[in-house]
Amino acid sequence: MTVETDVDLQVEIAGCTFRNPVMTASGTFGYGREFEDFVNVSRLGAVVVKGVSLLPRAGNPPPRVVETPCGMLNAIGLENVGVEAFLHEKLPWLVELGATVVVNILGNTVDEYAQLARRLDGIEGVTALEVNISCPNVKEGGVAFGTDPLMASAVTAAVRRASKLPLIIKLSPNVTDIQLMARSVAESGADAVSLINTLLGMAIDLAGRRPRLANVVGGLSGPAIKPVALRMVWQAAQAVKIPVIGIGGIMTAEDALEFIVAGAHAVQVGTANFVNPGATEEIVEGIAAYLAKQGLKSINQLRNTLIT
Amino acid sequence: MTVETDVDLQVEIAGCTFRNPVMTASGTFGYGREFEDFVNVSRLGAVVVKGVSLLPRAGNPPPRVVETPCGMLNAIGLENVGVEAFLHEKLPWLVELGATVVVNILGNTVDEYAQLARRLDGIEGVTALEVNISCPNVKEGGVAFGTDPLMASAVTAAVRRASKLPLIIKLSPNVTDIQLMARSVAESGADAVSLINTLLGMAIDLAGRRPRLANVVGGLSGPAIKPVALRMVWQAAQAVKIPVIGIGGIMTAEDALEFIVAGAHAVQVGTANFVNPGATEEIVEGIAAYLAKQGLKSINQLRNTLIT
Amino acid sequence: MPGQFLATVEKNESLGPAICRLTILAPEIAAAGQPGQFVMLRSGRGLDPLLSRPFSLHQTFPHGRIQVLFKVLGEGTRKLAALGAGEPLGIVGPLGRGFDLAAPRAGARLGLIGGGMGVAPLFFLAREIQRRLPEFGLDVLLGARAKQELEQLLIDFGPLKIEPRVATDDGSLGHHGLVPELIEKEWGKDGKLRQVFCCGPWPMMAAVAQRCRERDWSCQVSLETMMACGFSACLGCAVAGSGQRERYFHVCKDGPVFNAADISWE
Amino acid sequence: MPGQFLATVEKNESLGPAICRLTILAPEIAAAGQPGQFVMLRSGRGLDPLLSRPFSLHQTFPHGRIQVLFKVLGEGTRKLAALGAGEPLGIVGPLGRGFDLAAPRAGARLGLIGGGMGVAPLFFLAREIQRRLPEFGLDVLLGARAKQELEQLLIDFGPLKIEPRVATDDGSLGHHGLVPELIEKEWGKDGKLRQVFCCGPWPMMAAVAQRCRERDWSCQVSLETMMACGFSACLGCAVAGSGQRERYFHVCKDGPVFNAADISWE
Ligand SMILES: Cc1cc2nc3c(=O)[nH]c(=O)nc-3n(C[C@H](O)[C@H](O)[C@H](O)COP(=O)(O)OP(=O)(O)OC[C@H]3O[C@@H](n4cnc5c(N)ncnc54)[C@H](O)[C@@H]3O)c2cc1C
Ligand SMILES: Cc1cc2nc3c(=O)[nH]c(=O)nc-3n(C[C@H](O)[C@H](O)[C@H](O)COP(=O)(O)OP(=O)(O)OC[C@H]3O[C@@H](n4cnc5c(N)ncnc54)[C@H](O)[C@@H]3O)c2cc1C
Ligand SMILES: Cc1cc2nc3c(=O)[nH]c(=O)nc-3n(C[C@H](O)[C@H](O)[C@H](O)COP(=O)(O)O)c2cc1C
Ligand SMILES: Cc1cc2nc3c(=O)[nH]c(=O)nc-3n(C[C@H](O)[C@H](O)[C@H](O)COP(=O)(O)O)c2cc1C
Ligand code: FES
Ligand code: FES
Repeated sequence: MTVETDVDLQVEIAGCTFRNPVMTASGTFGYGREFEDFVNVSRLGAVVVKGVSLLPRAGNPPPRVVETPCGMLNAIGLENVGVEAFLHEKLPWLVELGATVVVNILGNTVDEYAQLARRLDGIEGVTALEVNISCPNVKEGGVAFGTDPLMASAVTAAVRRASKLPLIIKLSPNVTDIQLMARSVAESGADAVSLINTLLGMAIDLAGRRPRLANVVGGLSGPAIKPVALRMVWQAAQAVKIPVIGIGGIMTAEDALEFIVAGAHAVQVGTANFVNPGATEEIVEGIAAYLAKQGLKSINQLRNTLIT
Repeated sequence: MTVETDVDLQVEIAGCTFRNPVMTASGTFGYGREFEDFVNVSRLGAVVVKGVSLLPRAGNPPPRVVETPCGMLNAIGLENVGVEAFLHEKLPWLVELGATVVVNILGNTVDEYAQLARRLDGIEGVTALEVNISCPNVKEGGVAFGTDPLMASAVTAAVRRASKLPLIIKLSPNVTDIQLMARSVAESGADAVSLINTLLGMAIDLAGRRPRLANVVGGLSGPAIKPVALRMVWQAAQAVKIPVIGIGGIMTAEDALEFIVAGAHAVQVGTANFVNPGATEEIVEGIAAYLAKQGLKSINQLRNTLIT
Repeated sequence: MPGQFLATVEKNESLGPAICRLTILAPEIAAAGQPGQFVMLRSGRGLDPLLSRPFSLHQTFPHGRIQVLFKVLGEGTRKLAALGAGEPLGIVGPLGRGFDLAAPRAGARLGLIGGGMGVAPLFFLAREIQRRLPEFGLDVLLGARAKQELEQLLIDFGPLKIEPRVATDDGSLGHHGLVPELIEKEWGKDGKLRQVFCCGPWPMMAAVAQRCRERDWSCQVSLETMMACGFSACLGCAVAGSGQRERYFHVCKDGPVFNAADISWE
Repeated sequence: MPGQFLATVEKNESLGPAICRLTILAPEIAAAGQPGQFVMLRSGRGLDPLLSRPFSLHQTFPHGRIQVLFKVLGEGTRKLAALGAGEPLGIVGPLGRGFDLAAPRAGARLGLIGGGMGVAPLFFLAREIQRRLPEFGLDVLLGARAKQELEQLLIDFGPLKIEPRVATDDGSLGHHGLVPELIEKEWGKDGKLRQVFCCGPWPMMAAVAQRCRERDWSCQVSLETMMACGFSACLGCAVAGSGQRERYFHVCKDGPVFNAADISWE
């Protein structure tokens, strides 16, 4: 498999040039090395790493995952090694292999986000920040930052002040008005938005009359959510001028191309990595092949071409 | 197939007694007669009919449906015969066959809902009203009533004043806070809530670069949405004291029982009717068999028994 | 009176490129089915794909057998193509309104026109016409991409003593071109009144409908739309009627066979 | 070094009630696989079920074959059970850390204990112990619900000259009761030091771990959890470690084989 070199897959997002529009979705690709045997990370648009927090986190008790029709629920609980271990133990490998690295960050207060952004600012090998705002705001009774336009703005503005890095805000789909959320963070300094994070869901073990996840509720991902993701990406792309990165249920190059037609600059591939560890690279190949077949010179000719 | 008679399947909702907790979901069972050859409608908890409006509606242009992973999108556009034709041409057959009939109503202004409620008040054979508030409010720029707690309250209160019929408000899942919505309509006079209506989604035909639905966006239903539905039903059941009717992706008796364990008084079966026209009656049988096997005397012993 | 069944596959034959012929043991459907009616089929367990798929009755047989002829397009037909003899499959039918064989105009010749998989219901229709309307002359025009797609069907027509005229996109058999062109080529000169029964892709049926309108021939067409249910529960299978705007038919109930004049062909 | 493959089914045998033995042509896994390691398998097309399923290596063979032995429980295993010879299936492996055969304590007898489908990896383990640690004595205890579940395995053990002691829930073979009880019954009196390798349902492994702790025997257990990926990408397969609270292992990477003492058995 070789990427067709006569088509231009490069995309510009937040002032950065990405090799191609295919990124990994945070939390589904570890810190990259987990896919050492499956994927050449330097061939991807970017590796978006598992969300990192200021301090290491142990995550939730098990069970943490359960399968659902054409999807899965997870309640990993944001287990991660913490920003320091990430910088010292995980980042160097990615840099050495030539990966473009986007660091996904998470916090429970506005200040935690700001501290993380400051710590990552200016670090060589970090291309951009992606801010996961689907975390509970402990100062506001645990309501997720990403479900309130004011809280989402506050996080965005704080991270913006703390770092010169290109800033992608990752939106939660568990909201009434995704366009309002996208506009709020765009106005507060986001360079791009990525969406969707997981839909809040639940599964029950009837025999035991217990939730199937120890955390009771979890995040729904996979093909099941693709129609919701596509709708929200399309809506967001109409609402803001900054680039939109599409996420949700992407399994194939066709899926990815649909998001691009709907207005996305790039896409992220999540759950598909579990089912087919080579998915991301196959999707890069598939997109290149599609463009070549359609006689298109650049991926940018396809973006936002939906006829409505 | 015979319903086990030694278990009690009856449920009380809004002062009415329903034979069993299995209802049809509006818009997936026509006006009942469409299932004449498949289901004995008098054996169901209730037949919730296709949503009726004051005047007949032609619905949206095609394509109106498209399949998605473990689900489907529809944009029927609320095609229906109108309330008068419903009363004269559709209701008598249902009454004659001994069905318990719940009439689902829809409007584009608060006043349309109130007029419908008034028209249906006191009609023999109409057991309850279900109010679909996922319709655009034409006086508020087309925002769905069901996505704003104040608009949802206004519809509820108006219908409450217009009719003495038991009142089920059908909630939209396309909201940030389903508990807020459930509380709002409960405080405005709802006797029960049913949820979820469809999730807003979209599908794209890549080859044609067009939406697969003429209406661009549509409602996602089927097993794909079950985890979201189960989560919202559980949350709603914790938020309000009035009964909750669970809807979303129910294909089997097990699915239905999970909703009841999560706190639902009853369930509605939607998309499953298309895949298996005998689904509703099979689910009644399956629930009875399950209770018998578990040595439970009544379905009420199972409700809200989730151990969290 | 559609019944709901779990039926059994009796035989599954591969005919040419991605074309399958499925023989199903379904006595009630075999007894009641009419040409132009359809069944909803669903293979096996698992929730993906979720919905059943509509297929015309290709043939009914004595002893409770029916046949469908289909092209493998996506996951639904792929799963059907993988079914082996003896396996169960979900089936609902017979559904819809088939071709109307009541009282053709006296003296008319009956013309069957099929393109692509639209050829599927025509064999059953031809057989029924010969049985019920033996006094009417019958001609058949078939179109396909290439020869292989038609070979089996042409063999099937043999015992009926019908020799269809054929058009192929690649010229590998018969007329090199589109099947509506055969109307001029084959029927253009005899000046006879015809009554046409047509099934195929939308543009082909539109072209046939147009030619029939010009000649004042009656024309019945069998339409395809996306269907979630097949028995008028979902209202998904709308198609715009001619005349008034905002008037929709439902293909599964009002059709799939319509008078071409009732349909908006834009 | 797990590789990602599309492999081919060579043989699919049904052994007893809903138990299948799948022989797969997967040379790299056959060459590298160790007892206690596992593979992720996924059958066919379609998106439901979505995720691959983990299965222990039951055996590896020369010429690039591996075997898995599994019970049909839900849709995933049902689809695997339906695979025919020659069909492709998705496979990732070998994965995880298998049984640790480095340096057993001198003079210890090695004891293998399997219950339910936990018997699957033990044949491969026994074979490797005989090959790599021929100087150690080896005993095997197996538990099952009923006789039929064990028959094939007992035949397989024949050539290794091992005669497993057996317990069945219904008493249809061997001891009428649970397999941990065989520890007292079979090994209770000889006073020998043992090193135990155990695989089975959680309560059974907990009971075995407890007995080993009491006797100061080392005990390795092979754990099962829900797994979305199998190669440490999802972090879904957490299991609580003993000692400190809030310390989780990941079964797919740190295991599936653990020292029983490292696991929190509550
Ligand atoms: C009344 C009727 C009779 C038909 N008779 C035949 C027949 O005899 N032989 C035959 O080969 N085909 C027939 N079709 C078409 C057949 O239903 C589709 O080819 C089939 O549904 C494709 O399913 P799939 O899962 O393989 O493809 P998918 O992957 O689902 O889709 C492939 C394409 O098929 C079409 N399609 C998918 N689902 C449906 C649906 N439920 N209804 C209509 N179109 C759909 C869509 O345009 C889609 O782009 C008939 C359709 C109708 C409505
Ligand atoms: C390391 C490891 C090795 C295994 N080796 C074997 C083996 O050699 N033979 C064998 O028969 N079984 C083995 N299992 C268990 C096997 O993975 C499950 O039986 C199988 O996944 C069930 O899939 P299903 O779709 O048929 O059932 P489902 O309908 O998905 O579920 C049935 C039950 O199986 C369990 N299960 C489902 N999916 C998984 C999963 N991904 N991981 C763990 N448990 C799951 C759940 O408890 C569930 O209640 C092993 C599991 C692990 C983790
Ligand atoms: C197991 C798992 C862990 C995840 N962890 C994170 C995370 O740490 N940070 C984050 O922003 N999103 C996280 N996500 C969300 C994904 O990045 C993605 O937004 C979502 O899964 C939808 O995409 P998909 O359908 O392609 O999986 C996680 C998803 C899964 C399935
Ligand atoms: C084709 C179709 C038409 C529907 N029409 C209506 C309607 O008229 N009124 C309404 O309140 N809900 C309508 N619904 C929503 C269903 O009643 C139900 O809430 C939803 O489909 C989720 O349940 P399910 O996953 O079991 O289908 C419709 C759903 C479908 C699929
Ligand atoms: S297919 Fe459902 S109404 Fe016609
Ligand atoms: S199964 Fe995914 S990390 Fe272990």
